[in-house]
Amino acid sequence: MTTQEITKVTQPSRLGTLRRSIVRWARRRSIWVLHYNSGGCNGCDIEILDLLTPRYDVERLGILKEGSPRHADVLLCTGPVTRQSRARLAQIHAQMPEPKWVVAVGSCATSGGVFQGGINVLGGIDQVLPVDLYIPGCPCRPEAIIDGIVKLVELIP
Amino acid sequence: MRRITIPIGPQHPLLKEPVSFLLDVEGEQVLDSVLRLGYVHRGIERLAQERSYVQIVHLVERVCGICSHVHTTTYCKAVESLMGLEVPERGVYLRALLCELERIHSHMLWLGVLAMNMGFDTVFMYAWRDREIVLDMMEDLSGGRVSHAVNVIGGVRIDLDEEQRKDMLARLAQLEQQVLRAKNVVEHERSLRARTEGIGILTPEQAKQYCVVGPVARASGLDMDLRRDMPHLPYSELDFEVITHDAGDVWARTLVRVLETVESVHLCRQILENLPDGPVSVRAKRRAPEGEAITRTEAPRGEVIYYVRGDGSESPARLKIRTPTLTTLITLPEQLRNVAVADVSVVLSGVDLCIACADR
Amino acid sequence: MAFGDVGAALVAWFLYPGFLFLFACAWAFEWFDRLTIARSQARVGPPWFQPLADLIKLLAKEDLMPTGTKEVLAAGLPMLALASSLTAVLYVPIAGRAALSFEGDLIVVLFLLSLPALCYFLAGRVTGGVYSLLGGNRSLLQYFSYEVPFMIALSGPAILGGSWSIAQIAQHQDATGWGLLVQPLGFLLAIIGLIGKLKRDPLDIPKAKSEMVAGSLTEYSGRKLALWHLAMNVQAVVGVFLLVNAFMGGQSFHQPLLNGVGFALRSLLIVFALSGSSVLYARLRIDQLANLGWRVLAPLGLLQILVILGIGR
Amino acid sequence: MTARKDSAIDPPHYESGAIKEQIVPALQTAFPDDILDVQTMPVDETVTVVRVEGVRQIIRHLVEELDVLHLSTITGQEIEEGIELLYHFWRGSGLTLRVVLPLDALEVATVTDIIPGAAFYEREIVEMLGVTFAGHQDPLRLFLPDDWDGPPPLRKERS
Repeated sequence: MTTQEITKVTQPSRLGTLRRSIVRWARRRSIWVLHYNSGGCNGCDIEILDLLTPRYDVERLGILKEGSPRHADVLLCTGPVTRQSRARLAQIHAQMPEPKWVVAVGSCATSGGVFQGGINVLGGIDQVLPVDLYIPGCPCRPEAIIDGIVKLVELIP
Repeated sequence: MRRITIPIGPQHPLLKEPVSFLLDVEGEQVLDSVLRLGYVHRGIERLAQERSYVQIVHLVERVCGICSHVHTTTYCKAVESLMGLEVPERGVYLRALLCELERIHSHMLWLGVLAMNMGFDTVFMYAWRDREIVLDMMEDLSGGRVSHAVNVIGGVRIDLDEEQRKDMLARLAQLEQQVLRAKNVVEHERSLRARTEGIGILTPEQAKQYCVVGPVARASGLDMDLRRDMPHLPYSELDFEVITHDAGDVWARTLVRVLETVESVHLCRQILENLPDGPVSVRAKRRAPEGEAITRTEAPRGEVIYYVRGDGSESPARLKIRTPTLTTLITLPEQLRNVAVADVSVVLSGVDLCIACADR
Repeated sequence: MAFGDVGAALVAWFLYPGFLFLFACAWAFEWFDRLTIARSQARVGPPWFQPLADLIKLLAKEDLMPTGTKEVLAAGLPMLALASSLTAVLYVPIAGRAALSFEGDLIVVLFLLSLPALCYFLAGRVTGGVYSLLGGNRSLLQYFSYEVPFMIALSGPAILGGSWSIAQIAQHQDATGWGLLVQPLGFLLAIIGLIGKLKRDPLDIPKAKSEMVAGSLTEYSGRKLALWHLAMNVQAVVGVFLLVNAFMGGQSFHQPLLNGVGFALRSLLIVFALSGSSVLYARLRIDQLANLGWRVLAPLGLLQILVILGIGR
Repeated sequence: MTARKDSAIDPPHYESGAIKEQIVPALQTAFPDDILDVQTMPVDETVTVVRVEGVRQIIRHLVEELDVLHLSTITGQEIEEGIELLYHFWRGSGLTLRVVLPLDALEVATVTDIIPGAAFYEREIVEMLGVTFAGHQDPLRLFLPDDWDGPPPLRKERS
């Protein structure tokens, strides 16, 4: 069932809407995250790892950090895409099953940040992938990442 | 037995940053490994040639997110010696204070990542929870949890009033308690020791041959620490010990780093207690004279070197950064030779890889 | 078969000891397990509906497979794993009453419980991929080091109870008190064997996140992954019920409600033991586990058997 | 083995004055014609300018006889006369060997067999400045991306 199938509303039978609302509830309550650093300075990465620790503890929001792209819903990318990690970024995005979202974490991922204009730097995740949500900050605070993911939850169809 | 190559690829739960190891494995033993960097190469040295001295302070702070303050300290020292500036004593003390706080934060972060890669999530959770105390202290001091933007050419832009100093000392006592608890766990926890002892061995001769620096070298018996070997303020006035161990395996590195954290807590206390008063920075000109300068500092992972060559204009003709992780990356094929595949994650996290540092 | 029997069989299959009851138990056990681990790591832990949300989300996700994998086989394996756990539950008495019972059903349940390990290995082979292959090999390597102590540990109560049917063993303990008190060592070995069988934390070598990414399940996604998670959870539930009956005896009260509550408490106690061990220890290496299994656990199991024979009812 | 706090395999730590008083004069007596000049650089660094042909022998001498083992790094930069290489050593204080390669003959002998730690630094200079190190076993690409076809990035654009 890809996103198109789900959002294709044939005729809103009560069973269909009930099923869709349950699926939407489940998708909003269980977000499995895959983190990939496409060349950043690992400031945002340690803040992403910080989300799992007792002070911020995103497991209470149903967010788990997954190892394999096949298991992930949201791709958290940091870093201005360097030319070497561009192909790998696109490949990971392709390996993730639908429905999937891309979140650009940090100023580097949003616009290349302080490395803008570098010869080996593409400048931002949106040069390679369609980005659903930008989280600014260099490095962005864990609270900002949580706020970003919560806002992403409202975007889920 | 069939020989297969296992990619610990750019994207792997074990690695926080993209780097590619190709392990040549036969059965359960790793025979050889090929390293490919370049995934985080942003060309910082070339970018620096197009920016002015003041702009480079922000660029250099983003070489590595974990030890950002050490990079700006070394860079500013190089430019100050190029311009012939003399940083006031209070500024030097505050710089050293943040360097030590960053060492504590980096070592506790590393302890957590090592435990997580060993499947010991509890130590990861507790180590990172205690690390929040250090992050709060750095945030109160400089406004930033991870990158602090404290250094300017000519000194420091923050200052510490009496009440803040008292509060820092109180938090330091609380932090010391947690660090001692972590030390206790590391020294007495059997399953952690069983997974790290005798693995990833680097003999002292190999360490000397590969010019290794930092905790990895100290754990292999090389007694080198720039804070003591290159006497400069404030370390020449503080007393601290350089911890070495001669087993050279991941267990020795764990001990060295944990005991170093305890030393750093004592250092912070001494810095805070006899903090000289006076100005914190000196006004710097925009242009640097012709000439070159090279400075070295002891970062959490070892010796960081900055070489700056000025040509009289507002931006340097050449900026060379040598980070310590490069020296430990060269030794990895040695350490990984005939290690079990299950131990690869312990060896890789034992060397405290900071790929953003290595790639620049 | 009279209409009544078919109805009763359907109810037994779908409702009581069958699907719905087991899913509810799997849901409760997974939530309780994740909550205990989180709370012991000074964290808040997931809300009560988390396992259900994860399951429904996975069911609604796209199902990708690497090109060239045989779709039928890749989908069949989790179903086989789930089916074997579900049939195993029929022989395990829940709160004193077992759906089916015959002499020797302990052996059948042990075999059915180790079928998912074989499916896990085959899943690694089918999906290809370096991590899946390695994860699959690891699960077989690990199988031999925990399975023997597990079987020895479970044969203890059988000898004491004088029969190979779990219902009889549970009945027997009704009279003589819990098997746990008589053979604590056997109970400990059974717990370690169950940890190995469920690939839980100290022994989660096949699906170690930092080495094998996700073991054989690396390439699975969507509905097949949901089936796998369900199969593993149901296997955990059946394993826990088996241990409760083997070591913590039959029903000492007579009203069915009190029996049920007693049974639930005892199984939560075992789940607590499982999640507690996953918090306290770092992951073992495969050779360390093999040493532990053969040099320590198996001899201890034999020792326990000798002790029981010594007591000799 | 518990971590010892004081003594170590090495002498406690190198005396800071060693470079200026003993090592540089020893080099000058051993290689009178190869060492062209001795300068100093800020923050306690002694610089000796060396001829291109003499680099390998001097480094071998430094490592084997004078026990200066720690090669911190090799800095490469482009100046008017060509490419300048700075071999930074450390023993108590800094010692730098400065070598200038003319633009038309960008060739210098490798030192990886004497100091294995120099492998990455030489590979970096091969990539960034286009200098070739004679005898270097695997000058594979280390930092630049696989699809990099442009000129070495740290070279100045010369018309």
